[in-house]
Amino acid sequence: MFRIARLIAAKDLRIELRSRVVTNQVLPFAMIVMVMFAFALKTDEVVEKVAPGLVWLATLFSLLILVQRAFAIETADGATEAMRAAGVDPAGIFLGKALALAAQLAVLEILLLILAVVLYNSKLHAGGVVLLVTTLLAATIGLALVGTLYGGLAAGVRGRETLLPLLLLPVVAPVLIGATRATEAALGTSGAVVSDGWPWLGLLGVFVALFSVGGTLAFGPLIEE
Amino acid sequence: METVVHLSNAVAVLGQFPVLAGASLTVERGEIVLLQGPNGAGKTSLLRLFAGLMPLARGEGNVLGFDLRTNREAVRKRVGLLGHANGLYSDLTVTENVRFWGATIGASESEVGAAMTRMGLAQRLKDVQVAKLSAGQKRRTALACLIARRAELWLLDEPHAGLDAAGRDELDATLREATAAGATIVVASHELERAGALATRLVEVVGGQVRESQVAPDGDNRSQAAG
Amino acid sequence: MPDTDTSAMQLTTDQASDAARSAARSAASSSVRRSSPTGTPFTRVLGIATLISMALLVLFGLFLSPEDVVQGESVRILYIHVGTVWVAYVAFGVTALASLAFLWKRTTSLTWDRIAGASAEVGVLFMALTLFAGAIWGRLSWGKFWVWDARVTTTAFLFITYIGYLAVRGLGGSHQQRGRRSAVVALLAVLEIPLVHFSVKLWRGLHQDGSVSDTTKVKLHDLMLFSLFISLIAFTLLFVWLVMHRQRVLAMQDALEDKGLDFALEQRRSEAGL
Amino acid sequence: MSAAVVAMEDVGFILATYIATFVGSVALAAYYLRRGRRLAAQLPPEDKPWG
Repeated sequence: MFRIARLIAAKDLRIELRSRVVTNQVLPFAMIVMVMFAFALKTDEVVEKVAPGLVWLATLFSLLILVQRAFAIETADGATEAMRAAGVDPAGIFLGKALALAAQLAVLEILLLILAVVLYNSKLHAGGVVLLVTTLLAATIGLALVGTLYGGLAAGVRGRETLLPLLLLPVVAPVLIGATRATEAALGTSGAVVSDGWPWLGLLGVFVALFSVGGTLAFGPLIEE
Repeated sequence: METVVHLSNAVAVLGQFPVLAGASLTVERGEIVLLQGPNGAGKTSLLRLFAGLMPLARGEGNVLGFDLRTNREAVRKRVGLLGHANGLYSDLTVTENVRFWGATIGASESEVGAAMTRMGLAQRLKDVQVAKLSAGQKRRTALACLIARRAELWLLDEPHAGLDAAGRDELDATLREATAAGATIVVASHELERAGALATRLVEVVGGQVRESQVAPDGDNRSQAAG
Repeated sequence: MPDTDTSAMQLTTDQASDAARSAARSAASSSVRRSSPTGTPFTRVLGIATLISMALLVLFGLFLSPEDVVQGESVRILYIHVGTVWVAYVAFGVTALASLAFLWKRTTSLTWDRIAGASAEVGVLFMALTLFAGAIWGRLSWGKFWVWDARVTTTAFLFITYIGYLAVRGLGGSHQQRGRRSAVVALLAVLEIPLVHFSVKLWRGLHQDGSVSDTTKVKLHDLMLFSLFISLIAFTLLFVWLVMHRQRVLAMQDALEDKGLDFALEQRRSEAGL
Repeated sequence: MSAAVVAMEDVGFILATYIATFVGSVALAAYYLRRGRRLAAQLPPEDKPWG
């Protein structure tokens, strides 16, 4: 299972390094979303206050695109079917694709955070770095797991472009809430202190635990004919 | 002889349409069976059923000793299917693709190399991205992926499509070698001249059923010559 | 309530006339709109009980029960709200249990899958009614339709989640595939609910104290309690009636598709000319 | 604003809730019955084991 997962993650990342879809298309999309948020909110003070939430919202929108892309690779020339035909362990496929997705998301999030510092005047400070990195890690893994799970279900069915957001967005609500609050605490947005952030990581932890186990079990039945 | 595939009155459904409507067929080890018939007759579905990809709606089926009704997932590890799609990643090179598919069953580097040599991909084409290949070259790559998997039962759906004369010769030689090494092969093809010469048996598929099967005119001595 | 009365009349006639069902079938297209093929003596009794209890609910809820000291007349909305929200949550519980029964090898049957689907569908309707009644009640009690309360927000999330579940059911494929896929989605949804609820609660909790739980602490008059009780009974009966009929409709739909398969098989075989 | 006006507005909202609930339920019930009738016309009795 882990050998297959490593194999598939390496393959997905190599494809991304060749095609540069994330860096050339998804990243600019996320950036324009961040700029548009500022247009919608107008005043600097409001933008500064809600900056962490905007970063995570932009991440969620990008997640939808990344998941579509991750499974478009597989369905383009029948690789999903070929994997099933080759008896590749579905749990391995699930973990592998989630791992590759997590790596791409992590890069995206870091760049969005830097953008928040530039555009929204967010301030990083030393005391919050540990919390920030942990939050980033937990939220990224959680989003990647749940994105892969529902992406696999939606892949190859009619109307997948519309079905995926409908299934995925309600499910990631706890991540949006937890990651935003923890990020606020780490950045000290509106006077939040770092210790406020740690309880939220518990929430993210439960989410990751739930979907790593649930997803590993459920992915096979979801993609099987 | 050992029975590799046994199907009796198999019905398989795609959506609400019965692609297989009571097909019965038996294949012995070492045979090269050619499935022929018009478009939509059920050839592809028959291959997908053997590969354990489709559920069996009615009837009985057994592949390599596994019951298709209860245990079709177990069949897959020992069967190699080349479908209409090639299952290749267009951003990766030929070598990377063959290596990836070989690795899914734990093939060694030398086996991957041998498979590529067999299909004439080891020289000029090995570091070319699949997106830049012609249709025939993609088909060769897909065949190399299949060879690297060392399956016991080979299921080929129109393998000759898009291949040039040299590619066809390599394919035919590969298939004879595989049967000599103990593999069994089921081919669906429209190219009767080509595939008919290779096959030990012809099977006609019509209306989701197997109409009749007959020994190929000179099939017997061919398989013996290869063996 | 003239509006509900006429519709209720139609329901009664639908259920009451049991006679000549086969005749009705042969002439289904014409004027025969009386017998219900998805009905049985049990569901007819159930239907009548539902109608009676609904009438009682209107009687007690709108006329006999007193107005609340704090909330005034708006308390009457609670008799709808509590009943519908109860049914909605029960419905999703039934969906989860039926999905589990479908996935468990020893009890697996497409009937469980259909019960899960029927229950979710009815649950989605009741969730919509709950949100509507809740919004109006909120408007009357707090002056605004929506309050970001944890329970309210979780309910809205559930509503969307089960619309997604119904969409997954409609994806096509074989009945078995539909059952397996939707059962997995239903179980994932059930695991997700407490997490959503907990996170929303934490999210609100840091800013303000619970809003709904405070205002619902009204001193309940005996008649009000009785009305609430009737509400629970009435909506539970309605739920069972709806799910039973829906399950049977779905069973017929599946049977018809299987019949279609038999017919298609005949056709397919004749292609071969055997 | 007099108390009577407030009460009138309340009554409208309350009635709307009741009506919406009953209309919604009856619409769904009617849909199920109609659909059941349509399907039953195309099926023999043995496919309706509850009947």
